[in-house]
Amino acid sequence: MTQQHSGEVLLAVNNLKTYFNTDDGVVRSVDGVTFHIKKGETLAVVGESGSGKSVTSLTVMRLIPMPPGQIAGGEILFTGKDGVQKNLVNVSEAEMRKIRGNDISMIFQEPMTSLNPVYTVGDQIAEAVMLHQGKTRKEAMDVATDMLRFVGIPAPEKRVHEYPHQMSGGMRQRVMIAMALSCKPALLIADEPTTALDVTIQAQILDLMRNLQKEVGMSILFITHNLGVVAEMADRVVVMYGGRVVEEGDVIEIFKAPRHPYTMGLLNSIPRPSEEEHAHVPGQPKKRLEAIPGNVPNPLTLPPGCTFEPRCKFALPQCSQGVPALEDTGGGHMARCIRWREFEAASPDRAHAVQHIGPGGEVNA
Amino acid sequence: MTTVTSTQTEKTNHAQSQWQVAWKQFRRNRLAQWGALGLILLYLSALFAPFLAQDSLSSYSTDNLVPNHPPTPIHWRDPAGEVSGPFVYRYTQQLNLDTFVNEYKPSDEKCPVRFFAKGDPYKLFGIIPMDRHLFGTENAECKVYLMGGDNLGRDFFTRIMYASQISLTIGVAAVFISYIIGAIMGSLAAFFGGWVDNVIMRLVEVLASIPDLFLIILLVALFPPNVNPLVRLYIVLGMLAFINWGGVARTVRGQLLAEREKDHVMAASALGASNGRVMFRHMLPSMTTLFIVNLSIAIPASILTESGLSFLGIGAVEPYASWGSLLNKAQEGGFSSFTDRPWVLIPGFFIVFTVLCWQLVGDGLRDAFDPRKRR
Amino acid sequence: MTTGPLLNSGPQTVPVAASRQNLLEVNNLQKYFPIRGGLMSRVVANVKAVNDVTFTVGKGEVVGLIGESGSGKTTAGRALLRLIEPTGGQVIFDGTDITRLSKPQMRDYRRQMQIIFQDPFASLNPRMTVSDIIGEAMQIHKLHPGKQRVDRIAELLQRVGLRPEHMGRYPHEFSGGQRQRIGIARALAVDPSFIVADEPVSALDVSIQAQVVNLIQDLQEELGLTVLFIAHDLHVVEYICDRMIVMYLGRIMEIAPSRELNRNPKHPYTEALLSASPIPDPTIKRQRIILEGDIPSPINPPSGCVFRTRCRYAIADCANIVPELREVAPDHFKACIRDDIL
Amino acid sequence: MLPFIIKRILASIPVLLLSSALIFFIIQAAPGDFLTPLKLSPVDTSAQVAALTKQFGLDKPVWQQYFIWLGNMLTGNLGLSFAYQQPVADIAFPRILNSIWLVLLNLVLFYPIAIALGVYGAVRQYSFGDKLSSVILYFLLGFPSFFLALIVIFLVLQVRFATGWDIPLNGMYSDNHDSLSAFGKFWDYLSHMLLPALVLTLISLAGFTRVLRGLMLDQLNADYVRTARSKGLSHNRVIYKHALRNAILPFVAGIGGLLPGLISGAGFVEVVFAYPGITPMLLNAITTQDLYLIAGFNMVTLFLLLIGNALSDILLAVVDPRIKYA
Amino acid sequence: DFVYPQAWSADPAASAKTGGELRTYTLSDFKTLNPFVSKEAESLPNSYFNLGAYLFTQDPRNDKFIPVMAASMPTVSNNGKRFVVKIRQGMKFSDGQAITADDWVSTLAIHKDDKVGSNSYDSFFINKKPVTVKKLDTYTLQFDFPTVDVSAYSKMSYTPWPDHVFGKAYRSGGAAAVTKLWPLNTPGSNIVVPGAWTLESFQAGQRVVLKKNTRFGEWNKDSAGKALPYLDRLSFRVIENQNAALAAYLAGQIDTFGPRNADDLAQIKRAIDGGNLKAELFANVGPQATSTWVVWNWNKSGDPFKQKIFRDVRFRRAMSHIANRKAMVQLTLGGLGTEVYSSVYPIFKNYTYASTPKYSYDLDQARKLLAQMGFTKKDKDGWLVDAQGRRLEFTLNTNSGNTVREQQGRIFADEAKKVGVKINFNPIDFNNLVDLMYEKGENRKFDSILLGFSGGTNYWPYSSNTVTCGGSLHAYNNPTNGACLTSQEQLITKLFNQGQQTLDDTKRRAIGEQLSKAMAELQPFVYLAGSNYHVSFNSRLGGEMPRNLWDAYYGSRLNVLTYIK
Ligand SMILES: Nc1ncnc2c1ncn2[C@@H]1O[C@H](COP(=O)(O)OP(=O)(O)OP(=O)(O)O)[C@@H](O)[C@H]1O
Ligand SMILES: Nc1ncnc2c1ncn2[C@@H]1O[C@H](COP(=O)(O)OP(=O)(O)OP(=O)(O)O)[C@@H](O)[C@H]1O
Ligand SMILES: [Mg+2]
Ligand SMILES: [Mg+2]
Repeated sequence: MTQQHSGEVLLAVNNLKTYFNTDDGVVRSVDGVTFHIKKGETLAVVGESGSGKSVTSLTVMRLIPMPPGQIAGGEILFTGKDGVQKNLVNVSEAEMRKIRGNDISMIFQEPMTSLNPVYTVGDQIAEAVMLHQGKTRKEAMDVATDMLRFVGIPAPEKRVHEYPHQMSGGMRQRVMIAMALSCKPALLIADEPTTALDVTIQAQILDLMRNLQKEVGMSILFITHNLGVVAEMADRVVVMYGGRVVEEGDVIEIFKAPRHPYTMGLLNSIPRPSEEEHAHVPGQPKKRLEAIPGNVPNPLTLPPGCTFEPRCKFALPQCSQGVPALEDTGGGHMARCIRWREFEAASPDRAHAVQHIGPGGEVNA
Repeated sequence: MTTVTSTQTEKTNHAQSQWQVAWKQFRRNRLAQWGALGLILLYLSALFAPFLAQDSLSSYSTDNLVPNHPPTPIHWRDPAGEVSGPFVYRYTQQLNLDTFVNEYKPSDEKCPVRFFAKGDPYKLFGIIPMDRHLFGTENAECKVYLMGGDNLGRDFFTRIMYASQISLTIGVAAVFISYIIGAIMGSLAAFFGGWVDNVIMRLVEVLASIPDLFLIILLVALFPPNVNPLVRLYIVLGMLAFINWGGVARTVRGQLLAEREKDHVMAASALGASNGRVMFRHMLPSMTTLFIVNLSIAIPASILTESGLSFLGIGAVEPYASWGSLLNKAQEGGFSSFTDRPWVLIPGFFIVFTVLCWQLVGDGLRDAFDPRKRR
Repeated sequence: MTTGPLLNSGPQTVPVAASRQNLLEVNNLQKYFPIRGGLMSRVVANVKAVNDVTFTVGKGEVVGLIGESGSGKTTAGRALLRLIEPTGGQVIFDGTDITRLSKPQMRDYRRQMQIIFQDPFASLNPRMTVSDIIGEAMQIHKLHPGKQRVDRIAELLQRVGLRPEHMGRYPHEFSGGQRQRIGIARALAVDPSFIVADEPVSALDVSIQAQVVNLIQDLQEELGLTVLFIAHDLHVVEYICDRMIVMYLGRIMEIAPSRELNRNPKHPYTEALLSASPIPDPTIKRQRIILEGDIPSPINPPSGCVFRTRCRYAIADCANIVPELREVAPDHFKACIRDDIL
Repeated sequence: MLPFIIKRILASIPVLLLSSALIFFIIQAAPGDFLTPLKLSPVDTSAQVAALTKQFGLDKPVWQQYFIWLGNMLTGNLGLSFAYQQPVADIAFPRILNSIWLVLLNLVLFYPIAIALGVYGAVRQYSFGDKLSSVILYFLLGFPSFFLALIVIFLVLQVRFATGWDIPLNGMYSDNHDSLSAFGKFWDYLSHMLLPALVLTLISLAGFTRVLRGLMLDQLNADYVRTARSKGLSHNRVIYKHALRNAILPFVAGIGGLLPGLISGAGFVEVVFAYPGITPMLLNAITTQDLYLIAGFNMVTLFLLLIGNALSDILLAVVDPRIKYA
Repeated sequence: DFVYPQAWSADPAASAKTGGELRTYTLSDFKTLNPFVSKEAESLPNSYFNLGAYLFTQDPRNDKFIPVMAASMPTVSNNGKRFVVKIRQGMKFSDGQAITADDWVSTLAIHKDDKVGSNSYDSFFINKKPVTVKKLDTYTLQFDFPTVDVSAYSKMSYTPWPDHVFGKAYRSGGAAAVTKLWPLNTPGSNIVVPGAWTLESFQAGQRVVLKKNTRFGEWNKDSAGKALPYLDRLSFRVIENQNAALAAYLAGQIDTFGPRNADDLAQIKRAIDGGNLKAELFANVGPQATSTWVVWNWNKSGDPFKQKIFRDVRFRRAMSHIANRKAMVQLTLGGLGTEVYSSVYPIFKNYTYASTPKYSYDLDQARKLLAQMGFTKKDKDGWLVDAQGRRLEFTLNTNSGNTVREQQGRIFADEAKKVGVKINFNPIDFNNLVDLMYEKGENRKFDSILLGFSGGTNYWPYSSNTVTCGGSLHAYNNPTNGACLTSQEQLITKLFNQGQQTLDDTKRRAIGEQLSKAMAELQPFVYLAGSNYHVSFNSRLGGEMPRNLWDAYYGSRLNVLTYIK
């Protein structure tokens, strides 16, 4: 999975803040998010529901409804097809429209509702082609047919004239992908593209995306909360919690040597059938999953310090004092925890070993 | 056992029922609040109509004929410039045979305006006998015509106040009745299904296929001729209700069928709840919001229908009046109602205002109960 | 290799869990949803949501029911509780065929059989407080009258990891995981012996999923509950289930003990399902079996083996023979005519 | 599609019979009949009343009259109007046509305004303009139609006096209509219908606009709108091509109701404007108990309702590809 | 032969211009073109196609019948029951065919066929015996009446319809063939008329244009010898709403308008004064031939107490005393109306007499009369009761939707309250009301009804069905056998029949005086008030009658003498 990338940064998000003014107060959905994507690379963003994954991606697309939304700060530096770097926070709406669908495309979680039910899929694909590439309707329809073929839809000449409701969920997601790729974007943002699909269909789609990326060479910002999918798709991973990036790093680093308690908790709370000790042997007491206690924080009443502090079993009193910095733990691996060094020391590559670090205490290794 | 307890302490001031949430939303809607205020004032004044009005429903003099008396200015200074209590002059009327317009001239006779003046006896709320009115001159020949008079010389303000009792209640009552009928029929259809459903729904279609107004006109003629005008009004009300229940039944049926599929309803049956319990505890309550919102939109519609009936002479008849029937009199007067006695148009603006208020409130309620807005 | 009849109509051999006594026996359960149309709203077709499903659940056992969306899991779960009337077949609960019971008789059985729903938002009446929701069951069955009831509700809340103060609140004030706990408390309120858990964690966040799975597991062990755990994620259920049933298009494909099923799937569908679930380990590389196409319509299921249209091992016979559920290893059943694979 | 429509129409036959019977029996149950006013004539008319009663079949039992009428109906004959002594179809049809023109013009005015306002209200939710337009719409909604019509006539008369412009006040065309050119004729019709159509539009605007606004709000939050935006489409294109098209769908389903609405909808406005539509004729027929005219008209309405429903099914299938007919 | 006298027009015949169009309106759509089918008072065939085509007509100067189509007044024989009429020669239908005796004969035959359902059917039967006509020769007719009849001239003056159209159809296809003729979509060229106007175009519900029948002008001339009518066209807008009609008149779109009340007058006056309308306005030209009244039901065997009261003449006189007619005129008719005390409307000046008693507004008198009946005490609510404590109370119905009647009833009830009579005033549906009143029997349902009649003739303003016992509108006393209850009723019936059979005007007027007195004393109907007749027309019209001839009976102008200035 780890390909050799040119190392050129396509998108750099620095200290991005997106707030929503609601009746009950200001929701800081994205509160100082920083990350970057290189050309041709797949960056996965994981995190719990409400952690700000979608808002981050929508902010990059400048599709946040304003009001109530508001970009409260930060920058989004993007180098488009024309090679000019722009700060997407500042560009005009007209310019942004040229970027959307052309330089950056997006596919969404709900394939069932993300397509307009009253237009044929061909129309919907051709629409963007006509807009961005100045093609005639007929040419654009040909492009649409080609794109459908490209994403593996059988009999595309026929399907191009069909309506979304005539297709299954997996097919619709393929149509979405075809639409997103129709203008050969430099960056594809995929917001949980397989969450609503069955595993067998999910496998089809993930397979498709991987193949397409190889062919087209675009970068992918892949948003999900399924760690299995992350493991399969990503080159690098950004872990978000409570509107902030809590950890960032190479996919293997993140899975093998997490430096943030939330990442560790997440990894522990999912079943790993491949690992012997997890499996249940008849006759013996069943094994248990390790759960992160507590609830996802209410975005209106985020804790003042580390947002994970109330659920963190390693929390120290100082954790609630101030927001910990996102520190580089070496090799581009970043973590937002004041105790990351202890975790690193305790276990160079196994998250599970960290269990013997006492709650709020010293490492008793 | 080791249960995972949620360690996070939630704020406890969040205990809000959906009513409280709705109320909070409603409170935010300025226009709706103005509408609600307007309605409260209207209904209060209707409740106290006999007290607010200076006369009884149909009070005029046949000695001193004052058809279409204009509004009388209330004076505070007598001609000498001295400040006195409020008073009005008595007016005399003359039909100008050149222009055919009634001309009114003030006479010298001053009639002091008193508050809590004695006047025609009435029963407040239909029970408390009283004879005090908010204001009045205690002189039948020399009244305060706040909003002018009608062609018999009856105080128009008084008529409007009494008319408000009919106009404001007939719409509400008709809608309530039609909702009750509709809810019952709709529930029966949804609950029993099969031929019951079929018959009820066909009936609804039949009712819907005949234009409303014609149906009412036809139906009203069916009823016994020699009934008291008030009973007649109730009959009209019943007819109004009768033609409208179809739509309600259809909605209720649809909603109930949808509701039946909901998980929490299924959960109740899984617990072994009886059909009645499922119906009344789990299915019908979910319709309260739908009802509240629809009611607030149906009521103004039926107020308008009533005025349409008055236009056809089917609404309130002498001595009773509704805003619609008063307005119809203005309509019969044609352009003279505009040029010679514009005050007869006032009932029209009461209708407009009431409908406006109801609509604003309806809008506010719809937004307040809108699940999209609840978080 | 079986050369069975063209259509399998006779009763299947009932696969019995080796050593346990059965609490629940489901025989040839069928649920068809009629599609009405035409002038007199005649039945023009049937959605064969559950078709000839036969399995058992032993006392105290946790059985997983897995399959893709639309495979009939929910329908099977509800039909065997008679929340929807089954079209055919038998459900024998504790020795009684409950499909023959009258409605009032059935009401008593409801105490013993409960259900937890997938959607924690829709399954709680938004107009009732938590204590109303949990108390309703006791009210219906006249359990714990008077003051005791409040105590019992508080106890239940604590048991599922909520606090008694939550009693007066409304569902919308809780997070998804908490609501699911309320749903569990409601099911427990009548002291059932059998619970159908219909995808209770699918709608929850990853970090919360584990909490709820653990909770159900604890309750099951402590109270000796028998559970039919419906899920679509193989990995999650493996933890909690003793045995698993794999469904596809209204039919059972395979039944086996969890570990056995995971390691040693005998049915091509199970094999594909397993290989399709991504493994959260970036270092592991696997050869994926990617199923072509989509799950067919249950109105017109393929003839013979319903899976044959997507099966890479399909042979001509698959279109003619409805495969029986056969025991291919101890306690391991599969519905596939080919023994030469896997 | 065609079999589906035929089935629908067949299924409506019971409704057709029931509602005609309902109308028939209600009229019959009410006191008086077509000849009642004749009885009031100071000249002795009893012999004539008796003769006419017989001639019109008013002496037969109600159910017999109904079946006679129904029998005629089946042969496509709506019966004779008592008052006109002419086939109901012949006299009602031109009036219905007039009403249809009026309501059509109303719709031509109504939809653009209502859609524009509805979309505006949704896009600029809670803005000052949104609030102002809703207050104005509700204000207009509150006017009983006959009242607003009279106000409009009065105002136009004043304008006429003040400016001398020949603004039509009533009727459907001018006296010199026949001598006009084709375009002149068209304009003549239009100018006569404009005011009543406008009154109709004003009073009915609120309902549709507010509902459309709500539906638009739903659609604007829909996922596919987000998709459309993410393709880089312009604001207007997203709103009018994508969102509006979906928001309008529920109304397409209601278009069937428009047809009978077309012929019975203009109501009191026709009366006050002395417009030769069907309402004045029908009100007249009801007061004079012109039985066959009323029942016949009702049948026409019903037929139109049926055709309308079938039509909206077809239309809905055209605009909403999700609809399929078994 | 008849020539339209100069005296019928205020303008000299020489000044009249030929041509132009008179634009007028109709409040209710014309419903038919067939003269035998039409049921309305005003219809195209019976008001316009036949205009000027009758044997005799009344001269507005003296109310006398004069020959029009007749060559001269008839020869009367058989004690006034036989009339031999010579008709003019040279008269033609619009299709050019001569009008001859055959046309009268076949027309009457059709009218008298009950299967046709002609509106004139009744007028050709007197006491169920038919009026007959015989053709003596092509230009001579002989009418035979079963009895002497005051309206003989009027009855003979029916319009002859072309025998070659209607007669032919009748002979071949009977009544059905006749009623099928001339449906609304008949083209004007197929209409054959004897009168001044024929059809040009017909747009149902919108506009009707009539054009001059040029053949009519061949036998109808003005005093200067010019062919009539002067106008080329007569157009009607159908404006089924009074306010809309007024608006059209004010806007100058129509030439004539019948103002109903002070409101209409004020609007017209305002428009004239404001220079927006050039029109003439004459208010209060005279009373209309109409009045409202209250009637009590004498046949209430189910409620002997009420029956006794209603049958008591003192009660009815008392009721007349409480009728505040002045207030009714002022308040309900806007001051422009006439108080009415008798069944003869004030417009029929020849039949109103000083000797007829009036029971005018006088509450004291009413109290006195009621006291005589035993109503001396009042109960705790202030209502009059008799010695047994029975309340003087009854219901008064009128038709709802008629504001004038509703308010007159209100005033009536409110005045009654002042003397302690409780009237439950209750407006009800019109059809219900008529059914109540029309009912025959010993125990009829209603107590009292407020309604109005209109119409009548100026040579004998009584009609048998209201005046004579057994008449269908003898609403106060209508038992099953139709017998009179009191001697006064018998007297009234007798006087009516006498008058009805008296051809001599002076003698008839004398009988009328007795009849009027008898009726007034009995007060079976208590008459209230009637509106006044106003005239307004656009100044471009000429040819109206001299001002002194105007009244609600004859109107203000003759259609054929009207011209555009
Ligand atoms: N229009 C909005 N108004 C107010 N708050 C919003 C709005 N959109 C998003 N939010 C808030 O922003 C926060 C982040 O939401 P976001 O959708 O980015 O979460 P996510 O990480 O994508 O979650 P999921 O996995 O459920 O998609 C949430 O708390 C949400 O309530
Ligand atoms: N009430 C119903 N009427 C008609 N068809 C139904 C009904 N309920 C379910 N079905 C159909 O029955 C089939 C099985 O549905 P079911 O809900 O049992 O599947 P499931 O396995 O629970 O899927 P999921 O994972 O999506 O919950 C589906 O094709 C579904 O469309
Ligand atoms: Mg998201
Ligand atoms: Mg399911």
